[in-house]
This record gives sequence, C-alpha cells and structure tokens, in this order.
Amino acid sequence: MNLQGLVIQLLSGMSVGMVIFLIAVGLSLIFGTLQVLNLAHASIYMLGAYLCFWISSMLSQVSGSFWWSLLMAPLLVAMFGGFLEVLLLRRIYGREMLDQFLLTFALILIIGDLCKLAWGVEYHTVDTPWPLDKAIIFGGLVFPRYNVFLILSGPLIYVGLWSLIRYTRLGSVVRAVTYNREMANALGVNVPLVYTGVFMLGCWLAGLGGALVAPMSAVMPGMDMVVLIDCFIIVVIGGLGSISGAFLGSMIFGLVTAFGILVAPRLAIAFGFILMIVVLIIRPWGLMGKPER
Amino acid sequence: MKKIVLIGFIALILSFFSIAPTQAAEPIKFGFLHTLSGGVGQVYGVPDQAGVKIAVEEINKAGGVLGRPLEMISRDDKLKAEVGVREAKDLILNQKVHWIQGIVSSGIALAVSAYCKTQKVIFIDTVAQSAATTGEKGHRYVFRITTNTTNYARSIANAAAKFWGGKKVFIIGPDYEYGHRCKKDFMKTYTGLVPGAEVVGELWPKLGTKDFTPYITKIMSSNADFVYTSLWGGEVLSFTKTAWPFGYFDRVKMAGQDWGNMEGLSKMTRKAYPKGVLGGSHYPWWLLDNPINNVYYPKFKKVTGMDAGLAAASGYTTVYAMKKAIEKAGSLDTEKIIDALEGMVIDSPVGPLKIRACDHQAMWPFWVGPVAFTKEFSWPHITDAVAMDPPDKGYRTCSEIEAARKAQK
Amino acid sequence: MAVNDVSLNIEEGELSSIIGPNGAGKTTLFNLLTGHLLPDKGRILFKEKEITGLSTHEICRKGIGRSFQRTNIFPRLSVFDNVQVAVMSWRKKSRNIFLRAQRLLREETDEILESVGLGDKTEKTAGLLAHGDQRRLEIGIALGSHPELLLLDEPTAGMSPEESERTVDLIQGLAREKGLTLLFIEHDMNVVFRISEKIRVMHMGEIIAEGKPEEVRANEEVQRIYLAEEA
Amino acid sequence: MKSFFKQRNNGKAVGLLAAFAFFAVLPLFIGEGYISLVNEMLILAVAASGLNLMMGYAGMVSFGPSGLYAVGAYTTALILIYTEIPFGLALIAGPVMAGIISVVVGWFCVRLTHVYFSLLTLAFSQIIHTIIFGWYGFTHGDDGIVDIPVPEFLSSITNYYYFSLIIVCICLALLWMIVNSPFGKTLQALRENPERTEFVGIHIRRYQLAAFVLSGVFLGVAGSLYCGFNKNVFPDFADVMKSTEMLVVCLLGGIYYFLGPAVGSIVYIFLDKTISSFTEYWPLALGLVIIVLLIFMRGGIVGFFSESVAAMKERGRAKQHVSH
Repeated sequence: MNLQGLVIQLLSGMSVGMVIFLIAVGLSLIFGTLQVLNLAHASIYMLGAYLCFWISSMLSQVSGSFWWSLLMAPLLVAMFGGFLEVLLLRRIYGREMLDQFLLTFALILIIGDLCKLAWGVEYHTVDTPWPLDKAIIFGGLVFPRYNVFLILSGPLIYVGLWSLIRYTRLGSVVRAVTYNREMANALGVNVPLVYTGVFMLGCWLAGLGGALVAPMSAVMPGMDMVVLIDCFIIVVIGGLGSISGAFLGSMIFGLVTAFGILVAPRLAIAFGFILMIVVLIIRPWGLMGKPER
Repeated sequence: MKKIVLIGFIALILSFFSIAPTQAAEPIKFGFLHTLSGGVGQVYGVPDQAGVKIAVEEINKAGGVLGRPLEMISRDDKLKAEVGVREAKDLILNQKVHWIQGIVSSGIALAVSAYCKTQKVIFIDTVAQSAATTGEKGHRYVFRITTNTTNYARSIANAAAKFWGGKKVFIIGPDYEYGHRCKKDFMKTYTGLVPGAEVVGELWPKLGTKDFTPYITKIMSSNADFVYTSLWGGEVLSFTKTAWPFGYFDRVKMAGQDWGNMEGLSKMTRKAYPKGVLGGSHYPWWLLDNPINNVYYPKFKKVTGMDAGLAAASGYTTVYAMKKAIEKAGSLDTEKIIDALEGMVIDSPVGPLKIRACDHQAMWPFWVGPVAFTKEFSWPHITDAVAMDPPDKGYRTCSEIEAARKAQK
Repeated sequence: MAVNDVSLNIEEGELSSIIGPNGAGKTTLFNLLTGHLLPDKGRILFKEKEITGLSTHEICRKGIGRSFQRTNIFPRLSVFDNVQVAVMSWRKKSRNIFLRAQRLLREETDEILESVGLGDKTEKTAGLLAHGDQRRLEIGIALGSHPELLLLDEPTAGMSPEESERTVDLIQGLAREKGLTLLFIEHDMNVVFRISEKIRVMHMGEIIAEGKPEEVRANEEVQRIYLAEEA
Repeated sequence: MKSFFKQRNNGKAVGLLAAFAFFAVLPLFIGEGYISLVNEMLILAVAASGLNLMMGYAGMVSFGPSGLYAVGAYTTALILIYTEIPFGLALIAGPVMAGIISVVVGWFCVRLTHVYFSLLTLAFSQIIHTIIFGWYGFTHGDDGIVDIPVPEFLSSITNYYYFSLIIVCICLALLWMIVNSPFGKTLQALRENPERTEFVGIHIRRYQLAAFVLSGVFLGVAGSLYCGFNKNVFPDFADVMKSTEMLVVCLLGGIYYFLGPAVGSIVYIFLDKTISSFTEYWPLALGLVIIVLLIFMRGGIVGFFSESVAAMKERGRAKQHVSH
C-alpha cells in the first residue's frame, strides 16, 4: 500500500474515531460525575439520529434543513435526558450498581420501542447537507468534506468540553461535585441541579453524535447496540470519567480499526475486545483514568 | 395496596395455566413465527406479517379453505433461537397449528425445522436464505417459498461475468457464516464462468457496522476489477451513504445480491445511491406484470405504506400455496398436504412457481441488474433486470442436493 | 500524610496509646503496620519476624487485629455473623462449603459478643445498631481473629460520655483478662491519660515523645504543640 | 429459642417438599407444551441462582454470565455430535469445562472491582460469543447446532422434565448448602465490606475467584441441561441479551434471597411469554415492569412478599395486643 493509501486510511480512522468520540465522551462524563454507567446512552444516540431524520424531513422544504435539525435534535434529546434524570435516575443514585444497570437497561428497551412506534421499522436516512456533500480532491486524494467536518468537529468538541470543565465557574462546580459530593453540597452547590445538567450535557453529546451519523448511515432499529459495546470499549481504554481518556480511546479505536483491517481483515470483529482486555490487564483504570481508592 | 398486588400476581399465574387449548373447532390454525421486535430482524418480520394478514383476509372473505376460515397465530421469535423453538413448541403443542411459516434468521429456521421434523408438522421458511435449510439439512417437513443463497451466488456471478468478467475480485461481507458462504458459492460459480478469477482482497466488517469509511478507502485503493459484496439490509444503506461522497460508485464496480431490494433502496435519493451496482432482488414489483401482483402490491402498499416487501410477498404466497395444497389433499392430513405440495405449481406475485419435490424448494426467481434512476420512479432501482431462465438454473440440481445430503451423513 | 523515620517498639502485654494533632500521621502509621500501605523504607517486625510487605490478610493471620477510624463493619449481616465471620476465618473454616455456618463456633462467637457487651443483641442487623454498639462490634470483629496485638483507631470517637466510659472499661478489661497487647489512637485526653501505660506523641509524621503518662505530660515539646494547636 | 428454630426449619422443609411435589405432579395436569415451558423456567432458575451466588452473595456484578452458560451448552453439544461419549458424561463435561474457563476468565476479572469487573466480564463473554459465532467449521457459527443426539428415554418432554427437575433440585440443594456454609457467609461479608473482610484474614481475591468459578459451574450445568432439553445450541446463548436476561431474573426475584432468582425465572418466563403473545411491543412492557420493580419493589418479588408477610404478622400481633 502506498503513502497516499496510508494517509487516506489515517483520515478514515480519525473520522471513525471522532464520531464515536462524541458518543463515548457523554457516557464517560455522566459516569465521572453521576457514578452511573448509563447503558441507555447509545439509545439516546439512536434517538438523536431518529430526531435528526424526523426534523429534517419535516423541514424538507426549508433550505439548510439538516443544519436546523443538527441544532434542534440534540437539544430535544438533552431535554428528554433531563426528563429521564429528574423522573427516574434521581431515584437510584447511591443504590447498588446493579439497580442502575437494570434501570438504564429498561430504558434501552423503552426507547427502542418508542422509536419503533414513532418511526416504524423501515430504514431511514438524511441527505448529506450542502456544502459538505462534495469531496475534497487534493493531489489524487479524494476525501469527502463531510468526513473532514467530522474529523474537525471531534477535537472542537473536545477542546470545548475540556475548557468548560477546566476554566469556567460551571466547570469548577462540576469538578467539585465529581470530587466529593457531600463536600460540594455542604459548600452550597445545588448537587441535584449539577447532576441534571451533566446528564443533559451527556445526552446532548450523544444526540449530536446521532444527528451527525444520520447523513452517512442508515437510521434503523438496533443501531444502538453495536455502538454501545464500542463505547464501553473506548471509555474503558481511556479511563471511565475522563474526557481526555475518551478522546484518546476513540482515536486509538478508530486508528486500530482503520489500520487493523489492512493487516488482519478477519480479526475486525475482535479488535475492540482485544484492546480492551489488554488495557484492563495492564492498566485497569484506563490510560487516562485514575486508580480507584 | 400490597394485598392487591399479591392477589393480582396469584390470579395472573393461575390464569396462565388455566388457558386450556381451545378444541380444534372451526378455523384452520397456522403459526406465523417471525422476528417482530429487536434489532434488524423486524425489518422483515413486520411487513411479512402484513402480507400474511392480507392473504388470510382475502381467503376468508372468499369462503376460506375447505369451507373453514384460516386463523393466523402470530408469535415473535425476538431474533433468538431459543425463543423461536419455545414459540414453535407452544404453537404446535398448545395451539395445535397445522403449519408454521416465517422466520428471518437461518439459525432459528434450522432449529424450528429440526423441531417440526420431530413433531411431523410442516414448516415453511419464507425469509431465511441459508441453502442448507432445504439442502443438507432438508427433510420431509420443511419447505421454502423464497430464494436461497445458492441462487444469489449463481445469479450474481452470472451477471458479473456477463457485464464485466474481470479476474481480480474483491470481497466484502458481514463477518459470519452467511458472508463466508456467499463468498465461497460466488467464487465457485464465477471461476466456472471466468477461469482464472481470484480473490485479491477481502474485508469482513463486523455485523451491524455503521461507519464503513476505512473499508471504503481500503477498497478504493485496491486495484480489483470488481467487488462482490454480501452486505445486506441496513448496511446497504449505510455503505452507500458513506461511499457516495468518495465518488466510489464512479470508480468501483460492485455486485451484491441485496442491493436491488427496496428495503435498502426505497429511502435513497439522487444525492446518494448505489449507482451502477449490480443488485439483486427477490421481488422487483415495479417490473412485474401479472394479475396477482397487480392486485396484491397496491393493497400491500395501502395497508402498510411501505415499498419494501420481499418478505411479505413470500408470506402472502405461502398462505395461498397452503390453501391450494389443502384443497388438493382434500383434508388437513399433514402427509397428504406434503404429497400435494411436492411438485405443485403455485401462483405468486412473481409469477407461477414450482415447488420441487426433491428438496421442497420453490423455484423462486432472482432478478439481477444495474441500479439506476429512471424517470418513472422517485427512488433508485434495478434496471434491465434478468433472472435465470428457467429459475431452476439458480438452484442446485436434485442430484447435487442428494449428494450434499449424503456427504452430510 | 506521611510518616517519617518512626521507630517504635511495642512490648508484649503493653497498653499504650498514640496521640497527636490531626494529620500527625497516626492512622497512616496503623495502615503501615497492618499492610494497608507499603512503607518506602524500613522494616516492621512482629514477634521477631519480618512482616514488611505482607498483605493485610497475612498480617491479620500473624496475630494483629485492628479497628478502623470510620466504623467498618458488615452492615447487612447480623451482629452474630459479623463476629462469626472473623472467628471462622481464624479457625480456618472459611473455605468450607459443607458445614452449616449457623451451628458453627457458636459458643466462641457468643463469648466474644458477651465480652464486648453485645450479648443481648446478637440477632440484630449490624447496620441498625447505635453508633456506640457499632464501635464495640468492630472491636468484637477484631477479637474474632484472636489478635495478640490489637490496634484501635479512636475507639471512643463520637460516643456519649456514658458509652465512652463503657468502652474504656472494655478496653481495660481486654488488656487485663486476655493479656492482649493494645495500641490505640485517641483524642480524648481523659481516656488517654487514665488508661495508658505508655503514651507516644506524634507530630508531623514523627514520634516526638514517648513515655509514661506523667513523663509525657511534663514534656515541653508536647505542651508546645498542643498549646499551639489550641491557640 | 432452640425449639423456635427447629419449628421454623420444619416449616421450611414442609414448604420445600410441597414445592417439589407440586412440580412432580404438574405433568398430570397440564399439557406437554406448558411442561416444556416450566422446564425452561427450571433451567433458568439454576443459571440465575448460580449467577446470584456471585452477585447477590459475593456482590460481584457480572455482565457476562451468558458466556459461561454457553460454554456449558456448547461443550455438551460438541461432545455429543463429534464423539461417542455417552450423554451422562457429556452433561458432566459441560459444567467442568465452564469451571475451567471460569478459572481463566475469573483470574483476570477478580483483579478488578466495581464497574471495571463488570465490564471485563462483559468483554470475555463477548469473546466467547465471537469465537462461537466465528468458528463455523467447529461450532457451526450462527447456524447453531441442531439435532443433537439425546438418549431415547430422555427425548420425550415429560421424561426430560423429570430428569431436569431432579438435577435442578440437586443444584439448588448444593447452592443452598454453599450459601449457608462458612464459605457462603464469608462471601456475604465480602460483599458487605471487602476491606474489613480482608482484615479478618481472608484472601479476598481467592474467595472471589472461588465464587466466580462456582457460579460458572452452575451456569455450565444450566447450559448443558438446556442443550439436552432443546437438542440444540446457538451462539446467542453467549449474547449480552442473555446475560441481561439472567440479571433481570435475579433482580425480579430478589438478589438477597436464596429463592429470589428461582422465583424470578418463573415469573420472568411467564411474563415474557404472556406479554409477547399479546403484543410485539413487549420490550416496552418489560422495560416498564423493570422500572416499576426497581422503584416500588426494591427487594424483588421474594423481598416484597416476605416483607408483606412480616408486616401482616406484625399487624396481627398488634391486634392481639389491643384485644388484651
């Protein structure tokens, strides 16, 4: 394989990684603050994809319909997430992990069926939006603008999140709650509000991931389960609760997929698990995570 | 409150066991066992259910079978083999159905087929495609009224040889037995037609992959003459959407059996579709002009609003086939019905079909042609579609089947 | 919280205490002794045998028992089970899957519960006990593994004066009747000076004074630290 | 005091005997179709109770019990189709193999805690699934293995029902013995407070590994029994969905009660079967049931009932007091 091919493969790997990053980082963020492993996170992502499809088909007469739905779908998903948090998740904080696991599993079932009720079992998709529907051609390299857009939006979101947590007042509150809930509470932080906010932010990210996937893929029942397992793999590689970890994990995941298929195409099915097991054995808390106390 | 819940629970459990199987009175019961929930299976199961319902309504309105109405008992296999077998037992032992039809997953089909064999109840596969079901693992009680993987491979290989005939073949397929079997069957036929053809590269994305970017770039940087793909269902759409902006379909020739079916194509627009791909279809309803299809398809479209109907066409046909067989047998005796079905020619939306006596496989044709947009329709579809003529050519011969069954033992 | 250059020598049968301001490194010292933390340098000998670097369960088996600063019991098990688990472990019965635990080592367990004053609460759920009872239960668990050296981390913390009194009696009784070597961390100076045979004072991770209660009371450095703290 | 205990134990023994008798005479009253369903309940009860040894008693939440269940099922199935080894031995080989695999898997897993433990178990079960799914030449991939030869006398539904009833009873008895043994109690202590357990001289990793392996063996028994029951095995036995099913079953019944998982399996299969014959939207219904259970019936069904019974007794006692 020539250099050109390798560059293209590198770009594809990054594109794969950045899409999954948007989903995984939400999962990691929620776990970091709420200590809840939200199994329904990928279903939230699926909801984002369906909503993106739905809004853009409703607005099909309006120009730039995709961009409107890219704006609205994640917000709707975030509102739905806030509703879930206030109504259900709030009741199970501090309970055993099993309870959280089952509650969020129940949400997978419910969200999956609600999508089916609303949009049927057919496949749907969204047109690639102007001006990203063409490819960039550069000295024999062909690469779609949309994928470039994805590759760029990943780091953008990462930097945005990182600075939000690092430099803003809001971020310091979130960090305080993450570090010690009781202490933050004693200091007058409205902990439940922070929880709701972080959960909504996580859902917004998943919804954004879903909306961004819609133009390059099929929106269909069952699209959540595959992504869920990939997200687990990524957050475990990167370290649960770490934003940088999710970024690094996604990057590794994307690149291993892209280059792995050049070397061992028959193993594509197992790449993720192999990565995950290796990391868990050498560094159980993930590459960027902190060891448990 | 607690007491009410307690009593409710007990009552529920008691009621469950007291549901005595109703005595086989008037209606002729049959089981519809399909994936109606969970994952991709329902994309086939749900329309199939609609097709079967239409057939049952039509038949009952016209006076039923042997003067008795048909009753469809619908069950969900949840795309899990153990649930499939559990429901098959329920249908046969408790509901006393006369036959079972449906099933999307080949694994579940094999399991239900094996169970039906022990119970001597007819099972008709209407969606699952594994050639083994009526081939190596075939028996007296299993039928199939749809195509199978052999027909896929042969039809696609024929078309590929006719249209292109290159020697360097690239393979991409989902990483499970279906994908590998398709590759094997395809290459076997294709090397027969184009001697010296070889596989120059292969990719096996895991089942359900959403983002095909690295696979597409890898294929584009290979120098194969064409690509054979066994990707199916939603992956057709996902692959197309990702591949289109790369200019993939202008640069790469590709052939795949599921790429002409409405399940994947009906939602595509001129902005991204598998342009020029040699696609196959079980049921290209827009090309068919026969009295049954002209009545059935508009009805199906009206009821479900869907364009995608390959499973439904099979389900619909199957109910009519059983009606014809029961009437020919003159009774509900399973053995007599089987004798009637063997070699029978049935009517279907794709034209008359022969059910071969040796392996109980309906000689369902499979159409292959390049995918394109025409002025007639608002979605891409296969054009210049040709099926093997006669359709028997797409299937293994009776002696091949016999040999395969012997080898199995 | 670090512990530096601490050299201490505990005599058999001694009832001694460690005091010092918050953050002096007392609990850290305990954690080092019991293997919860690994020392960077230095050695720990118990009964003339090296125990440095052993894992906590091995150290426990050697005969060092411990209670923790934050109440550390098995909350959803019964009081009886809490202690029985420790006794079974000591008697090397824990691995057995063929015996009925219910009938096992009842007398020994009851005896320990009696000795920590919980004889009448054996069937209660441990997590629902009053704070003072939980603290005593913890001592009971520690006794279950038949320690020769018992480390108690603030045994009277958070107790009412009456409860505190009972606990002090209990500790003294244990030392006297069972001949245990006892080392405890305590903030309540009344308790410390009343029952300790020997007091060690820690400050900034070092032991700055050691001796009989009256000697420590007279130590100038100790006075300086404590006065500074209170000022 | 002593007589009180005796009485209670007698009551329990009578209850258990009655339950056994109920299951034993069931085939006289209901048809084979339903017996087959009850048989599935029994097998799931073994799997769930085995899982609960690790989860409810030792507090180790595994996301991947289905992997070991599948190992049991496939071992038996593969032996029966490839060799002439008799059925009985093949049935024993299932749990043995599951035990061996759990030693390997468990050795890695018990080094982690909490959610990391769970995720690693999930990864291993997915690997087992991938192997079964992908190794077509040996395991028949997604076609599964059908038509597994089972001895003549076990091929009828009722006979196999009695056969599994006996094995299920033996397994439950063994599990009962284990959870009430010193080992079982130590596991509960471990669940409650691993740090403290270690400091009563328990090598916790070793105990966790033992619990993991014992669980694996019982999951293997269930898998092997299922293989003989349906005469077929499929890769979805190792699926995440199967694992989740087992977890839901345990929770439904109540993980802190010995009979919780068993009761859970009966109710789960019943609900599952009933709801899904009414509507294809059974996931929605099941999801709602789980949420209601989580929020309103925290101890699961057994917990709920035993609390109700206790409350009724309490009320009865209060009434007596008033009348005095």
